[in-house]
Amino acid sequence: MTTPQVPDPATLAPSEEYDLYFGPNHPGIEGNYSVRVRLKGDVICQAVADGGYLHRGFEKIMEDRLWVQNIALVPRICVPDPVPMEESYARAVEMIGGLEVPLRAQWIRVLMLELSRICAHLFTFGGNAATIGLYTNMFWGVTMRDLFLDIFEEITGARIYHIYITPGGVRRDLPEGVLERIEALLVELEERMPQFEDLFFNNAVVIDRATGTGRMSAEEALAWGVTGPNLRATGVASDVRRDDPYLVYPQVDFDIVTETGGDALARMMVRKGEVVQAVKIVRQAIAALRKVGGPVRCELPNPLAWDLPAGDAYARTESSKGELGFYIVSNGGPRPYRVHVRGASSMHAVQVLEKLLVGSRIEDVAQIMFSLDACPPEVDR
Amino acid sequence: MTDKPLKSHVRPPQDTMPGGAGQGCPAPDAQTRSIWRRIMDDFADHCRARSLFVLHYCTGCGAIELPPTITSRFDMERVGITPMVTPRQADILLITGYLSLKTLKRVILSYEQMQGPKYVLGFGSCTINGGMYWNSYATMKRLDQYIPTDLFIAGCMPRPEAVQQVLLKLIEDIDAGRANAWQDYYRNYDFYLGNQQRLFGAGWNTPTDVIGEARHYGYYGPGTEGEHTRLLAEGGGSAARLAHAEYPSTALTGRIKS
Amino acid sequence: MPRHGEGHESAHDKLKRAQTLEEILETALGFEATARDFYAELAGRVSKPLRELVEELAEEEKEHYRLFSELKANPDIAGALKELVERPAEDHRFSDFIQKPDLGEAPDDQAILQYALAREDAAAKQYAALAQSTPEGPVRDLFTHLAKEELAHKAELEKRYYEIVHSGGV
Amino acid sequence: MSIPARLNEVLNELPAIQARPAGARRVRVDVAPQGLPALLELLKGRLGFIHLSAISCVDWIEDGQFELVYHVWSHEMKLLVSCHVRIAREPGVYVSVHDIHEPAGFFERDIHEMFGVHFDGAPSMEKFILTSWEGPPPMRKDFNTRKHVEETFEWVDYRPDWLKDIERKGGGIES
Amino acid sequence: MSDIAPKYKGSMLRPLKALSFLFREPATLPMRPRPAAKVYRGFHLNDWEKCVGCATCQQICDNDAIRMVHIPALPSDPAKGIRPRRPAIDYGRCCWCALCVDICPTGSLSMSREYIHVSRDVDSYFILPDEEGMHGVRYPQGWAKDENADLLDLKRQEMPEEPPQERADNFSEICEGYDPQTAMLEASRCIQCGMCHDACPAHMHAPEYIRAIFEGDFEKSVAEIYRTNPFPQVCGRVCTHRCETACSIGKRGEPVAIRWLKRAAVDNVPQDRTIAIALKDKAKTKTGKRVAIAGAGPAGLTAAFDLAKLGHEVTVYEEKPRPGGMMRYGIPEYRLPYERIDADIAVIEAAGVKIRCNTKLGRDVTMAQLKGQADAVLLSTGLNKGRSTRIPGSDHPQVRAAVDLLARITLGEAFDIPASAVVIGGGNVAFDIARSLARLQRRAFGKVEVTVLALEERDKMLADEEEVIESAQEGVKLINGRGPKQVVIEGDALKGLETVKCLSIFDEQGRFHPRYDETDVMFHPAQMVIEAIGQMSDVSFLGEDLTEQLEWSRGRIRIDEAGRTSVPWLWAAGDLVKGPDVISAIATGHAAAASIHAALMGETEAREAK
Repeated sequence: MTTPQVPDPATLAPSEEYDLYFGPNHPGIEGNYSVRVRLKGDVICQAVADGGYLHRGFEKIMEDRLWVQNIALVPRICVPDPVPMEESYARAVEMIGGLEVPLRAQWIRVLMLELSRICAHLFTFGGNAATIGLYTNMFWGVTMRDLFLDIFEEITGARIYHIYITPGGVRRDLPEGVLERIEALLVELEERMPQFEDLFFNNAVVIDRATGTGRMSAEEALAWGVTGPNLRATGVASDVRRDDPYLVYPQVDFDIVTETGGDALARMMVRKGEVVQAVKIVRQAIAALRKVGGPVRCELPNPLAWDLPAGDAYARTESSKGELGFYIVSNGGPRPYRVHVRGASSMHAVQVLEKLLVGSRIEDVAQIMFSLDACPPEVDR
Repeated sequence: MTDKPLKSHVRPPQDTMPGGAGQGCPAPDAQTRSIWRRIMDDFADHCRARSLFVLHYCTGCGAIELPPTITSRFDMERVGITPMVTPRQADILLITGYLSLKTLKRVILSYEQMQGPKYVLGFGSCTINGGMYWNSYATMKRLDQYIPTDLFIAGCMPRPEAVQQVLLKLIEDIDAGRANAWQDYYRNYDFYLGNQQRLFGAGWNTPTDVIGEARHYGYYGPGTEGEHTRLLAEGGGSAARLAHAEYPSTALTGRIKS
Repeated sequence: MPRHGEGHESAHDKLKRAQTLEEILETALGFEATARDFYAELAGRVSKPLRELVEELAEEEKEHYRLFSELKANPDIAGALKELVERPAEDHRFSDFIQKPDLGEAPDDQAILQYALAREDAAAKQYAALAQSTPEGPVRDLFTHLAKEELAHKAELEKRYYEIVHSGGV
Repeated sequence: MSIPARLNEVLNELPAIQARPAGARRVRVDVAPQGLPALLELLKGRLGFIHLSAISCVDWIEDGQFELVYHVWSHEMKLLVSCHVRIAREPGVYVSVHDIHEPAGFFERDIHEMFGVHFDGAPSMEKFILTSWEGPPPMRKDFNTRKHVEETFEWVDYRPDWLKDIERKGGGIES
Repeated sequence: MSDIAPKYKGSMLRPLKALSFLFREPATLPMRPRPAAKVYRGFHLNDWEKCVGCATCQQICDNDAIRMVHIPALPSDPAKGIRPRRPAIDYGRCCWCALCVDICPTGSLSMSREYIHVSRDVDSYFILPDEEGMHGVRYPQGWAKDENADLLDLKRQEMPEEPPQERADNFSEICEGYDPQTAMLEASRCIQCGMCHDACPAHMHAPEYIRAIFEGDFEKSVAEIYRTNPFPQVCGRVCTHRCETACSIGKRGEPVAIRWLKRAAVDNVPQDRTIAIALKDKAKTKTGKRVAIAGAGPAGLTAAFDLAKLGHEVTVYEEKPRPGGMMRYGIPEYRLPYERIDADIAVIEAAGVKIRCNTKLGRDVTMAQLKGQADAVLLSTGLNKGRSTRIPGSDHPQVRAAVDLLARITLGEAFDIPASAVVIGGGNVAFDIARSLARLQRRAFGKVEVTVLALEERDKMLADEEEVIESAQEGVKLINGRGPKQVVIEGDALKGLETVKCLSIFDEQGRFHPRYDETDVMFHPAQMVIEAIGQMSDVSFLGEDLTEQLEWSRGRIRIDEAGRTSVPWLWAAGDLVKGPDVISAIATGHAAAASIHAALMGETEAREAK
């Protein structure tokens, strides 16, 4: 076997542009994703996203499982924020089947959704700071998030993949004393927020690096299909919980946090505000759950023999990444005929990222991607 | 996967006799090493076990449990384990859960670039027998068919404490000199290459000259070359392999509109 | 061949007079023999479905006969008796308050079984009564043992009766 | 849950349209293939349906058709309109609407990859996710993923000790 | 670097704020695994006592991770729905979603709080969970089934019934049956574990016909039923439903109403369609063989149906005016209306079976004639004579046998209805006659005076539970633990029955060994005493020489497992040889038909037929 000959560089065409593979093995990328950028010096003049590294063919194997069996699959679609996936799937099935979710289960779902939003944002605080080189925030964010995972473990029996929300409600009632422990944790989080601000949000270096990075205007955002915190960072107060309310969100009092900058900093500030709002919602949920009794799941037929009536439904949920949509079609059989998952990041991680990267500098690629909170498994499914 | 090689192929026995038939210096096995060599090896093992670098590559969904394991709550730095960005400097390759075929190619490339001795840990059910995605067309089912795996851990996904335990067990194995699954990649390269070609077609190859390395390290055994490596050679010399490599630099220009 | 049924009254007096163990066993063997011969003769007269049942009854009586004769031949009767007596046995009445029917010419299975049950019960009662009336000692032990044997046999018949009459031979 | 008046006016201007409410803040519109771009234009221009939430594709293999569903949302009217279009499965070609809604670029490429529907004029019909997949478009109903897996992969044949001594005693795994 | 906005210019001392961290609890946990939460989903536990091997966990597992392992040493009891196999779980597939735990009918499967298993050996990931847990360390239980997390529907659909006051004085049917919608709901509860198929003497394809009902295809359901049971109308009402005793859902909830679903299926298919379905596999060609069957009970007619479908010429001889045997003359109409029996028999006659009624074997036709006219003869005359306790006075004319009275009621022959009556016996027959008499009394006298005297205690009664409950609602009195002593007669008038207290019926080994308390005697005044203690067959029609030729065992004709007697051309089936219920009779009918068919077509070596 001869040793590999490397072509003589002199024979290559002269070019002051060169291509760089950013990922898939790169610490700055959240998950397994890559962007091929063409650089002119440090400035990016062309970016092409390349995903598919986390593709498992969810929508195909979901067609091969019973309605109830899919509740084990759906949380795995987006790893940092699994609860909206479970809730959206469950709600789409309920819309087709006409199932009535008891009030207590709805409040438990709101509690889970908001706790999961806090976890996802804490994780993004850490990640975003890491891409700027500020690792302390990563340590704090992930550790604080871990305390919330302990709460999830206590309620649902698993840290990350709860498999807790099922069509018709939730699988078990809350263990006693968990509401008090959540309140204590919220107080601890609120005590930590000032320290986060000192370290990160009011950090001069971060502000300088984040201002103007990956800026997009409100019109561009709306045109590009941006949703969630990224859209609110451009000043558009659009939130699925308010525009297309579901569960008991109409009864929940929270305000939509918006910024005007439209850049990485604004996006982080919106997320910080959303954590504060989420804490407010969780407190309301806890108060409601102390009053509302009753079952946590409506009467479900035997899962091995449950034919959902033919029909389709598009359930939209506000996940921490943006607008999450589950379009489910049933042909009256025991298994879904078609499930289409519209992840928020399928917009943010591909076309939006490619547009934002053009003109920005190579050291900002990771920060822009993390500030968009683009979660690759949502894109590849 | 148009021209698929033979469906099933028997994997040659693991432990080949020291001083095997192949060329190059015989593999240094425990008994014949000099006292001095054995002291140095044990000392090297001891030091290596205390400062393992994990390749920072989130291959699957289990990677979400790595930040807690590495950051302050479960802090694996206490036993000297920290993430490392590049394969060249990494010791451990964590396969955290399922591997889609596209990622499997990158994992094999990264694995071959890592310096021996290197260790592979399989997290969760997906690496053992397919896990949840057993009926998916897009994921590999058994990790130990494509790269040699030191330890598996049960879980879907394993908790940080479980990750701690597998890393501690790995440290123990390294100390005891048992963690040498990586040598198996050289000894039975044909078996691994066969499985890889079965997924990616006979033309699949990587720029690393594994057979040359096997000879260099002295792990060349009867399983290193065989029917699949012959297919590899037939696919043209190293130049062809470079041209046909997975990531031709011209791909980008083709699409850019001037 | 003594007419069936009346043999027992005279047996009571006969046994009363006999003192030694051998004599008692001798008379008991006599009763078993008469029962065995009675059933053997009856087997010939009944229709085939019942013949098997009656032959089994004859077989059981023959078994009894063998048991008692073995006991008789055993030199140390007293010793053997002691441990035989320990085994507990209680007295049970019949499921249908059975009276001893007059078998007549073509008795059916229920009639035969009721006759056999009544006969066993009468024998057991009689031995038990004799055991009460004799002082402590080998004779009393023998009578108790005989009573227990008859009771065990009756329990067996009771089970057969339930199977054939009540559950329709299922 | 009736159809808002303003929407009704717009819908009546277009030929071959059926619309019906489909739940809270949901309206379903069935439209002929050639009428869709016009419908999207009208909805976007007149009623503020600027947000294309998703384009879903359903493979009705028995009817030999693909059903494309365009979910558009209007921030003003707080309403989601799902426009359902049926196109023939062979040759499975349709027109791109990326000029009306920019996000369509991703969805069309995704549907092309997964179902093999070709969108004329789409910014890019290249593979994005399945670059390592040479098989047919996997989401089509005629592609059986289980059969493909059985042919391509082998399963672990577990031989733990407890199984061996159960087999020695005559037991074993039931098929 | 652009100049920093004043607001963010921290003072020199700002870093000192970090000193506050010195006094805070470190977040780092010790390097030991923490105990998991109370509902944690860890490695599986399985309570082998409760587990019955129904494999429902294997069905619900979305990752095909569970394999059933057959273990011969385990208890196996098809009648109670227990199979000697346990689930083994492949931790190379499992996703710990605990759907298997939530659907487990017996609640034996649960999850422990153990979550660490590290190994190089792949085989160690295939485990057979028991109570010890994966590594035998007995971790506490984590996720287990509770009422919220139960995926199974443990309540049965209500069966609409006539209220007591409406049914007390008439023989109209009590159960009104499921309407199609309720039937489909009830059928959806079935988890297809197949325990009922094993428990049923005729091995009916219950899972298949229940699934067909669930899919709304009642005709397919009827087709599945007719594979093994030509009496869906009858069995849908009066079967002893052993399948429901074995039903896995019955372990913790109410079993699936398998019997009533049979009825729902056949009630929703028009009679002509049922006939077409039942005769789908009728042989086109006649075999030219002739079979004579004595007794048109369930066994005889089942055999006739099978043989007719196989192309044989079948004639059934029945002594009573209408076919049906004990189904018609032993079961009152409020349980099984006669037109339902006729519907089933109509299907059988449509297969070409000729039934000759009012021809008693031994009187109108002899065994020799049967043998002459047919290549094979099947005896299925059943047990139609009542047993008497033969207690003193039991030969009085007012001491009647229950089966005779029930037959009279069906035949419509009038008999002097007693103002008060006493029934000896605690089985279904006793309650049938008691409730029939109660209806007749209410119609004749406006009040009910019937007392049932059962040997057994209230909780160990032989009769079905609903019989005992419904009879009490209709005014029938019940006294437990009474053994009959004697019938009290003054002059030639019957005064009543004397009974003694029965202390216990079975001894410790469970053998029948009644013990009485002689002193506790009760007197029950009654004008009639009805004995319902058992039945016997009347085989006098065989004649002397055939009786001698035949082999007998325990007073009944000896048959091989297929129902063939020692006489090559004679078979026997039904209660005559093997009881106790309709479904067993059907099962023996099938066996006999198959054996006859095999013999007639010479598949077995052609033993000298005649």
